[in-house]
Amino acid sequence: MAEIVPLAEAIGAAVHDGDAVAMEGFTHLIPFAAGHEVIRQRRRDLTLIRMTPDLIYDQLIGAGCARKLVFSWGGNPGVGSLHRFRDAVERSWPAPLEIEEHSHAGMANRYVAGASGLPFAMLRGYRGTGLMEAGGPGRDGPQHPSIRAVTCPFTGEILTAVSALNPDVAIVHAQRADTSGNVQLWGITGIQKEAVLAARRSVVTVEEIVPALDPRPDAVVLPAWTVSYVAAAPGGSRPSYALGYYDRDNDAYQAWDQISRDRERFGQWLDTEIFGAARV
Amino acid sequence: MAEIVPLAEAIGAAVHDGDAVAMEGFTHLIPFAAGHEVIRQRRRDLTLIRMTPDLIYDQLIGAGCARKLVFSWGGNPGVGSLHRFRDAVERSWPAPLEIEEHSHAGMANRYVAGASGLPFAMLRGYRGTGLMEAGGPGRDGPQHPSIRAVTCPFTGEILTAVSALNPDVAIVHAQRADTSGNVQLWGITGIQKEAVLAARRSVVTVEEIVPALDPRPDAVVLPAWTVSYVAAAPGGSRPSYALGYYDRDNDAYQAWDQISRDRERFGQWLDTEIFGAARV
Amino acid sequence: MSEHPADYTADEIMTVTAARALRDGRTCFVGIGLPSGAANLARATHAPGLVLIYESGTIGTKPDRLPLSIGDGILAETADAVVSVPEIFNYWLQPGRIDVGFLGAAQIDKFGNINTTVIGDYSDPKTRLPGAGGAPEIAASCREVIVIVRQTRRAFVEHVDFITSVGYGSGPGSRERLGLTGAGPGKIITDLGVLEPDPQTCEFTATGLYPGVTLDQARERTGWDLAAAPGLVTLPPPTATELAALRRFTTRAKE
Amino acid sequence: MSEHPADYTADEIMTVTAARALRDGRTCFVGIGLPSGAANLARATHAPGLVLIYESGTIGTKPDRLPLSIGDGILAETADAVVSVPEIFNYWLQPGRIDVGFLGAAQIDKFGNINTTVIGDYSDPKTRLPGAGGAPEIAASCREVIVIVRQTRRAFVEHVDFITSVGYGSGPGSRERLGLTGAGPGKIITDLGVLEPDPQTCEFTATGLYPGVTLDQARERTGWDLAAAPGLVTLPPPTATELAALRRFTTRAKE
Repeated sequence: MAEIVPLAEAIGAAVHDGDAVAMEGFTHLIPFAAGHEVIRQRRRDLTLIRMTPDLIYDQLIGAGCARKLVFSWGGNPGVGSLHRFRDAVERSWPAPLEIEEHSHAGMANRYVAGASGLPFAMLRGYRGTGLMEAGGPGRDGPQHPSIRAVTCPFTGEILTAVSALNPDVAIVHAQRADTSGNVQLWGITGIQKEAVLAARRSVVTVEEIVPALDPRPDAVVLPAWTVSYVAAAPGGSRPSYALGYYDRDNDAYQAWDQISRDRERFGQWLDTEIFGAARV
Repeated sequence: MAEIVPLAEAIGAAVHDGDAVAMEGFTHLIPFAAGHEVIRQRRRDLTLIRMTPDLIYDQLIGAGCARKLVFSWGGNPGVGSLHRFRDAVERSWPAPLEIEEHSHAGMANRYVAGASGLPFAMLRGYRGTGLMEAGGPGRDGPQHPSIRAVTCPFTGEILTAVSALNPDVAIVHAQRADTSGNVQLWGITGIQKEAVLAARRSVVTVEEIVPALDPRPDAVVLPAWTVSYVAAAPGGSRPSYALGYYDRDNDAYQAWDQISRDRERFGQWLDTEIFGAARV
Repeated sequence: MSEHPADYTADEIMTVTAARALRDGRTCFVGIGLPSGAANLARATHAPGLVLIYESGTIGTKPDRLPLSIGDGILAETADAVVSVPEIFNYWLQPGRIDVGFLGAAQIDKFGNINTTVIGDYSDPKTRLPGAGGAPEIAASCREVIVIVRQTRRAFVEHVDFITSVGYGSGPGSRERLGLTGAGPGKIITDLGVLEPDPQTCEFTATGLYPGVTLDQARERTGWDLAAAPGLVTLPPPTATELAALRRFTTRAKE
Repeated sequence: MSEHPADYTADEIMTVTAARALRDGRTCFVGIGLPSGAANLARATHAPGLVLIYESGTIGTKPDRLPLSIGDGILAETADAVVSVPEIFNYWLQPGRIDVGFLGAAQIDKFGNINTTVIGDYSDPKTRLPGAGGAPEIAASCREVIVIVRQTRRAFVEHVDFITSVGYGSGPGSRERLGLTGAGPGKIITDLGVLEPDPQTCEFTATGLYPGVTLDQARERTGWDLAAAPGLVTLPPPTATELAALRRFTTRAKE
């Protein structure tokens, strides 16, 4: 049953060193405030799971929180590269970053399997791609840890199996919760429901806590008994957006390209914006 | 792209003798008007697919339209037996009825596989039950045609596979369509989206055709390009219900118990209510 | 203490006894009929935070009258969330999120295996019953299962004609071998009392009888050699409060 | 006839050429950047009934300005339907419902195989690119694929460093052997013209060049031995109407 607590307390209770953490939100409702709190609490050795790492994981990787990244598209949408992610993969800075790489369809289905209590999901995907092997073409790498073939017992067709994702903790941002801890999000709802249902624990930050949730079109509701912690964090997905509350700050996405290109400049950003900022 | 046509024309074009037909609607929005039109057009040798056969398939079976029934729960909800269904299974009247039987979870996943372009779906289900074999316990029947075991390629766990359902035609009832043929239904939306997306052709009857669809909570929208025919059929799900339009006619469900018990009385009902009624 | 009115029906004492088995704050997968009555009664009395889930996809529903089908409009209109039928089975039931599942039965055996499919031979049945519905996966995946069924020799049989929903299979270890994640049936609630599985043998034994019911009567109406559990108790009859709440629901359902 | 203004950018003629490849009433799975510009331009000009689908789950979306990400609010607010990310891939893309998929590329080979993962060795990359996203399944399952990419020797290579999305694999028969249901890439649209696969060999050949572009220039910027298709044509430049419509979109996007 959801406990409504301050963000720092929620992160402190839910996220431990070494955890597998999924912060989701597909372009919309990215849980930046929660991610920053994880950096602020100096969590280490995390396995970071996310379809689109985006700026939020660029920041966590650059801050040295991550040991491993599980993902399907690691760019700055509409801008270009994630420089901290590239620096980690290409030059092991600030630490080597293990990667486990999928397509969107594969990652989405891994969460579906996790939410469904199944050990794997099945899809038409990956066949003929370098993703089938961990090491890419021309290299005798080990088999990809989470992709296998599976044969249809009716038709004999060969399909692709991906193993379930069951993170230790899922962190998402939503527009609202009610005072009982029932959570409501709407607009592009992405993979958040599956991430929360697949995870052992969950933290949901919200724009506001309201007495009661009114039904809305295209809304996903997570009942309070499926959520561990709810924390109010108004503006908590900036520079991403919260439909009905504020728009995406495209300038901030552009500006990140410069901030993140340079290790020193990134360090200053960390000091000022994360460690210098008051705790929520 | 959806054509908006009269119901008789939609059924005439979409439903042929020998077709596999799925009429869905989980308690809510059962497409009775369309089912009655299928009886009126005297379709034969249909494979009727439906999670909960309900009165609608009791009527089609009694009228001699069906060769086979694929289902998961064949009762009159809250009342008792489906007598025409029982008469067909127990006494082959008006004709023998082949049955292929599942659980709800299995049927739902068979539609999901069909809608997803996969040959099968996988679930934790059926294990230890008589449903695993076609013929039940203590009988050397053939293997169930649409249930198999599948092994997880990651954990070695044995799970249950069910084959995909891809009906020739799906028939559902919805609250509204717009003049372009986009369909909107809300409330308990059951398995209708999956049935339509899994089928080769589809007929959607609606309470009304409106100039534009306004977004609504808990709504499912089927874009016009996923539907073959849309037909206006106000009251088309009576004695089931259409949320926002009319309530379930529980008395009619009770009354059906008496009408359907007796072959002759059922025949009178057919003559009066179906063949005697004006074509829509 | 409330007084215990003498005139209550068998349905009423079964429903009240089932309601008492539901603890507040639990999640409960509800079928129609007596289970729905019991779950709604519990929510109206001692368990206001009980979360009711119906296989029609309605989660956390709070009807003020008893629905007549599992898909009545009132269930959608008062729900915390309404989801599709595949989602209710795949995301909500299958992973073992639901504490208690309620089932009925046409036949039940001493290991709590349930038949709702056929009486007689499957391919040439004496009586064709409705079939499985959501029951097999409720029986497999809910953390605990409660069965509500009237106790008769026809229903309480040595061997069911067809296993629609697995209880303890052929005894200890069966559920584990089959990979069923829930604990299995914890109680059979009948019009005579309550049966619970023996912790060693998984055989259902009488653990409670309603006032005025004897063990011999219960044995008479059971197709296996029914044992009395150590500490067999007389179960308390419905209180006036419980009966009033239950009757408010049933009256409203008929309006 | 509209006049053909001489001053248009490479992006503009690529976008216009791509838009012209989209027929009215088709369904189109759109990525961000040039594909999104082309699809929206087509809808604003000759194909008002084009159905735009983005991997964020927005189906039949009708933005009046170009979105900057595939998940902008405008896409949800103007959509016929918004669905979850698993649903968009499983129910909509995978079964082959979508007519046209648009992809970009960092590298592409003569069989239309695409790399957006790494330059250099996978485990010790020279340049780490964003990765797969939705591309592998778009390439596998859309009825047809259109690739938009600037033509350079660095991008148009004999062998890609990593196959992120399969075109024709190692040539005729590869897609069938892999069980890929869509027909594969039908066009590569570049800043020099259009390449299409030879029906026999599946190798991409030049089928059209923009005004003023020569086959030698195209060969110069291609890492394989680029053949001219029989009937190689000069492609018409953008019309004033097309440019005006496109510029209206791009201006609004910056507001």
